[in-house]
Amino acid sequence: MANTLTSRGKIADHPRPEVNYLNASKGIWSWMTTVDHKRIGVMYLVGVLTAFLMGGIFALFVRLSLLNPKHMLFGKVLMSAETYNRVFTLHGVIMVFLFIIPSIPAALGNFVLPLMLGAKDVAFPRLNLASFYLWVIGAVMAVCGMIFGAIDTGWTFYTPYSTTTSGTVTLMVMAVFILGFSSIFTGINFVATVHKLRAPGMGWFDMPLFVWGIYSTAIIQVLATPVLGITLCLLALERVFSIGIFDPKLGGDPVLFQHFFWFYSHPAVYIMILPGMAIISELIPTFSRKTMFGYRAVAYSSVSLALLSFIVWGHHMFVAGQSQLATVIFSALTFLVAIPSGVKMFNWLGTMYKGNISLETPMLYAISFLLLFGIGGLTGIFLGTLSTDVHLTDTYFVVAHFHYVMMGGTVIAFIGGLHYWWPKMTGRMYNEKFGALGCVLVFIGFNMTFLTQFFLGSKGMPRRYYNYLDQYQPLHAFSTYGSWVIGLGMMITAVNLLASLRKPYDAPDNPWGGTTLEWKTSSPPIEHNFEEQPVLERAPYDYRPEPVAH
Amino acid sequence: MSTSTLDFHDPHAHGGDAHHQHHFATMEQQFDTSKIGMWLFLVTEVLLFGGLFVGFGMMQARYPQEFLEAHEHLQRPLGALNTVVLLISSFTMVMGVLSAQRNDKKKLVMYLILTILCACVFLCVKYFEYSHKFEEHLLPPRWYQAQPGDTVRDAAGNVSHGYGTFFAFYFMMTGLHGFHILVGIFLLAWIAIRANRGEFSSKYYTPVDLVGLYWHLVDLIWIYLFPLFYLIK
Amino acid sequence: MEWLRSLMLPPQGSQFAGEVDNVYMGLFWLCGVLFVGIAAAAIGFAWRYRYKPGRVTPHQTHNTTLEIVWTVIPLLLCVAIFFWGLNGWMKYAVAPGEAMEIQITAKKWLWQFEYPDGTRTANEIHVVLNKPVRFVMTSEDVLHDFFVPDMRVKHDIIPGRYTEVWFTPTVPGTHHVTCAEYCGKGHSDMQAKLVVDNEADFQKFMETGGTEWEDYKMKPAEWGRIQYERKGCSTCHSIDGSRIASGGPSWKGIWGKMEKMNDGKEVLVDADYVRESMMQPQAKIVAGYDPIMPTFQGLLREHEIQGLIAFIKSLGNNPNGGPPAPTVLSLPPKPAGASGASGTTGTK
Amino acid sequence: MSIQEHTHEHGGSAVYVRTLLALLLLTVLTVAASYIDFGSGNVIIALLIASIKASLVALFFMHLRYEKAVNAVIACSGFLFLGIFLMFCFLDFDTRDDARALHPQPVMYGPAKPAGAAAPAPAAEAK
Ligand code: HEA
Ligand code: HEA
Ligand code: HEC
Ligand code: CUA
Ligand SMILES: [Cu+2]
Repeated sequence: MANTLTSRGKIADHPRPEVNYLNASKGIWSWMTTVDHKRIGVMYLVGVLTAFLMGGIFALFVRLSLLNPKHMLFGKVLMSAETYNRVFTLHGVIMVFLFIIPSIPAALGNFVLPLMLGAKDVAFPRLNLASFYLWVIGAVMAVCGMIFGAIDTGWTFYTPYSTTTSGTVTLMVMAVFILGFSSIFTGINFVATVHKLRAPGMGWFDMPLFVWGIYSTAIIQVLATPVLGITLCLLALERVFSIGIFDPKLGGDPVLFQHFFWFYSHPAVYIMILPGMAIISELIPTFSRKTMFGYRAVAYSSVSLALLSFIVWGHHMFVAGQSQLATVIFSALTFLVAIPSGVKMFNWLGTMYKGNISLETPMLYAISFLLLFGIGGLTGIFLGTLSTDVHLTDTYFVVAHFHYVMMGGTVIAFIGGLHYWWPKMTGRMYNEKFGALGCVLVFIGFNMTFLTQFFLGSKGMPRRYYNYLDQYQPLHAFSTYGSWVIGLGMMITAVNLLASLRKPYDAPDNPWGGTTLEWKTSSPPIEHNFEEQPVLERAPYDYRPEPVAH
Repeated sequence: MSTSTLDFHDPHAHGGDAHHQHHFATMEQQFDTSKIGMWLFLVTEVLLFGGLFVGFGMMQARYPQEFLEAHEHLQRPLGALNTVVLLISSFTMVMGVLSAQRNDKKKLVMYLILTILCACVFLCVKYFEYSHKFEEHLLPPRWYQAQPGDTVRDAAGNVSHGYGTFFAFYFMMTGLHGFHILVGIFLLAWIAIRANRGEFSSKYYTPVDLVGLYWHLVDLIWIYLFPLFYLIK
Repeated sequence: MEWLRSLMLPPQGSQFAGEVDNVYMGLFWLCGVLFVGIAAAAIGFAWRYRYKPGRVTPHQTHNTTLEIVWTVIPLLLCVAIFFWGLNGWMKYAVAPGEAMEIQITAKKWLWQFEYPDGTRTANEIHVVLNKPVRFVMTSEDVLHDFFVPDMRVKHDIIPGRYTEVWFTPTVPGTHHVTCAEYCGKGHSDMQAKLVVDNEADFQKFMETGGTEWEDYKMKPAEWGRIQYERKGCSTCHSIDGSRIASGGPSWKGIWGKMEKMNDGKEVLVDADYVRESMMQPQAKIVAGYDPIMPTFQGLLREHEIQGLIAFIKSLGNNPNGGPPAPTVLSLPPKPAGASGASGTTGTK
Repeated sequence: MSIQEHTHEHGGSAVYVRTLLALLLLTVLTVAASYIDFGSGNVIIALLIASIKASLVALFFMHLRYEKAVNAVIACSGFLFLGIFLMFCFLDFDTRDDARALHPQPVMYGPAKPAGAAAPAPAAEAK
């Protein structure tokens, strides 16, 4: 294996223990009943990646259908308008609720967070397992919902369409309700863990920034997700019993639904991005071999993003019929979230400045993130600005914006983090060249797919459109070609990672020279994480050659 | 509820230290952690109910007259009775926790049973209230039957949807609350059985404490539901 | 920079467009500069400080001045952007009192417009150049959204409520209206034409329902073909025999046919039946279709109805001829050219 | 209110009894107040009393008064964010104006009116 490790990290500092968390006990049952956060993390990882694959396939179909305005493929109509509506809805629902919200916290966070804190496990291991099973139940219900008729409401479930359309809306909504509780349990667990299970000597400002990010995320999960739960309950009741809260025919107010929905779903976009930012805050100092610039500022900005995210939801409703005063206030508040995001951006760049930067796969992802999230975030400003949003809302501009932040931000960070912790999780190194190739292809394909969509949108192409005017065809076609490049890149990445699993353990304990506690244990870690309780001696990201008294 | 059921049950263990989980350094840390977890859970409950309160508020602002007239159909004395019952049950609950802290098994079991009894009384009263509503067709908009006193009508004499909306919220909010009471009864019974087996002591009584917190929250929510539905003009 | 603007934004059709475009382009440049800065730094640092074994990095934990700078400057920028956007939006928010008011009723998947004098059209509106126009909108079923890209206006249409939108058209010609809030199967077919006329053309339109008709040179079937598109029949009925998803039967070849209804009866497709289909579409439902066709009662003028009937007949390929379509369109001043049903299809 | 140091025990039966009495008293008060008409004051009084009662329960029965501060912070944050939710929803609701208010005649599709000026007489249709 030609792995050129450019790190200063000590390779294979001590002999690899025979027994690790993967082989400590055997059999499916030992996995299904495990309360080990590492195993739960791995199971979550398998789950969310499957969901990602499913959502990705739906996305490729969306794009394929839009290849030309007649939806022709080899002389046949690929799908009807109804099918198209179902496909993009399922794409959105799966990507948001099954994949991206649990992705980083529940998969990587579960695995890494207790290790980073020097803890033996999360605060409530059984609750952790329960959260995973809720996710599975939610996923199974969602898949059943797809098989028995699917839904065509869009992932936003806007009333009164969602209360009147046919299809398995109630089932889907209940699936999402359950997924919400899965997310709440993860959140409760992480808040309690961070509060009570830090290693001796680890103060709040000695925590790695990943932990800060996940902690902020957990706050949102706890405070916002219950409102999603009650919203979906009301929606289901409305459908089944016509209680008349959202349905204008029964005296309800459809705009109220949007308040309920976005009160959760705007904070939810920070449930998505904060963990992504958290990963980037690990990758950049590690691969720059330089201490994190502005550590405290980044930590505070995570928390302040979490709190600010609760007061801007109305920016999704500028033209939805909320009052004009509310529109103005929400627009003003929206700009506030740009500040902490910018602070992070600049601090990451500050960390790279004068670093000693090696471009291994995770760092390539980190740099992709900086560029793509930069575009995604800055186009968010176009949408937060009142006069431009009126023109841009509900067009492909919005679609492009949120793919840049979700796919270009969170997913890129997630895959970067996956490569970063892969040696720790599996004990194997993947092939560096193919890793880098996958990253570059995804980057190129992504920009092909979604940069074009900004132009489509600002030109006036509405979203969720099956038919479109001929004038948009070239751009749509180009976007579709891009999606194939993404698919190719993702496939290379997936094969590369999976292929590494066939090798014997070959990863050193600390392949990248990281300074946080997870690198202090073996790869893969032993069942109880550490041989002995680690005590924090140095602050994280301290890359000075010799340890200095703390 | 979940935190308590999931993390502390080992029915065969006796005495404090058997409950100590390996990933906590001390029992103290373990206790504090479960407290934090429970409070976080209670916060999610507050927001879950909170959504309904917001919905109620918005609809009340939309249909002030209808809500005013509709609330006259609720029986204020029954609501007040239930408030008193729940307050007393909160008191017996906290006395139960105190008894656990004082190693007084008998009193603990007694207070838990008293609490359950109060909960049952509450549910009985609710049952009578509900059946009255059903008889009078005081139901969500689709099934609501106009009452003689309803003044907000359109030209054709159809009553406003606001009346039904009031009862939609009435049923959803008291229903969700009633569901919590029901869950509470099961939790209390479970705690009472374990207490009877002598599993709790002044060293280890976390489940009692956590179920207590849950129970007080259920009470706390009713404290708001009562004036909102029964009293407000 | 005009080429750049027109690369990204649709043609400007209203007094808002210039304003919105200025903000858009301003943001484009600002964000462009910020992005280029970020990208240059990220890539530049990665290159300039690329890995060298053994190089020791400086221990810079923070720099308070720098951090304050990059917090405060974006904050100021944001405040400026907010007010810039607010400024343009304030005009959009309040319609002037003297605007002409057009009522919009949106429904799945049709636009219906009503002018102050009671004239109604579907899927086509005419407005007057340089005169403000205000739309008061409501929906009969689910949410829709009135979006005119060229005018840079958009607003949701909400059942049970009335929302409004206004603009002053500044460019004559045809503009595109499109539904921008997801409303189901036909969401992307929910299109309309917005024609900006000068005063005289608008008057003619109001009097006759369309300028094409004005010189009475057109054959009824040709006229019917125009109505077919303008009134929105084309969203549901094809004329080439294909079935439009979520729509109605194709009109090709139905004239003179015995059509099977969903109650098992058979009905002859003749002028009466077609007329009934437009006025009371729910009276007889063709077998295999949903009763979703909206009524056009009050939406069609008599000569428009007759044009449509003639057009449907012109599509009939029943060799035995079927019942004849009306041959004479009766209009107040009877012009010479408008007679004789023709078998030719209208010109596109 | 003696706080024993050695165990987790707080409060004590005397405190709890007093709390219960206060709660019952407040219940009587709020019911009584509801029979008197204070105009819009009724709402405020009822919610004020409810909030006092809720605080009593939280502080004494739920031991927040004696607990570590973090639990109180958590508890308060729940109500704080609920407050934010409520506040913005009301902000929207109270300041919305419906275009209908400006245009009191809603348009519905009714029976056909004679169309514009060019309305023709019904044509004779040959069958
Ligand atoms: C990961 C998810 C994520 C993230 C992080 C964001 C981040 C942001 N979003 Fe996005 N957004 C979505 C996911 C996300 N969004 C989704 C899914 C939708 C559509 C939902 C739907 O309708 O289906 C949406 C829609 C959406 C809308 C509604 C559009 C519409 O429908 O009309 C708006 C409007 O304000 C908006 C704004 C913003 C802003 C201001 C940010 C900010 O947080 C961005 C902040 C970052 C930066 C600004 C860049 C870095 C900062 C600097 C370099 C500093 C200097 C900058 C300045 C001085 C400006 N978003
Ligand atoms: C996390 C969120 C997420 C992600 C990642 C994506 C990814 C993609 N999305 Fe999606 N999208 C949404 C969330 C997301 N989307 C949402 C919320 C909507 C709105 C829905 C609505 O309107 O209701 C939407 C809507 C949406 C539309 C608009 C539909 C419309 O309005 O009509 C389009 C159109 O192009 C699109 C395309 C794509 C494409 C091509 C990708 C590609 O990037 C996908 C690439 C992925 C793959 C090809 C899968 C490959 C995976 C593997 C091979 C396994 C990987 C395994 C390992 C790495 C080990 N999406
Ligand atoms: C929203 C969709 C929709 C629109 C718009 C629409 N129709 Fe229809 N139409 C239908 C459907 C569905 C049917 C079949 C069911 C029925 O008979 O009502 C139908 C049936 C008909 C028929 C009977 C066809 C037959 O095969 O017997 C005629 C004639 C007709 N429409 C005329 C029109 C005209 C003229 C217009 C425009 C002015 C129009 N329709 C617009 C949906 C539509
Ligand atoms: Cu109407 Cu979309
Ligand atoms: Cu948002």
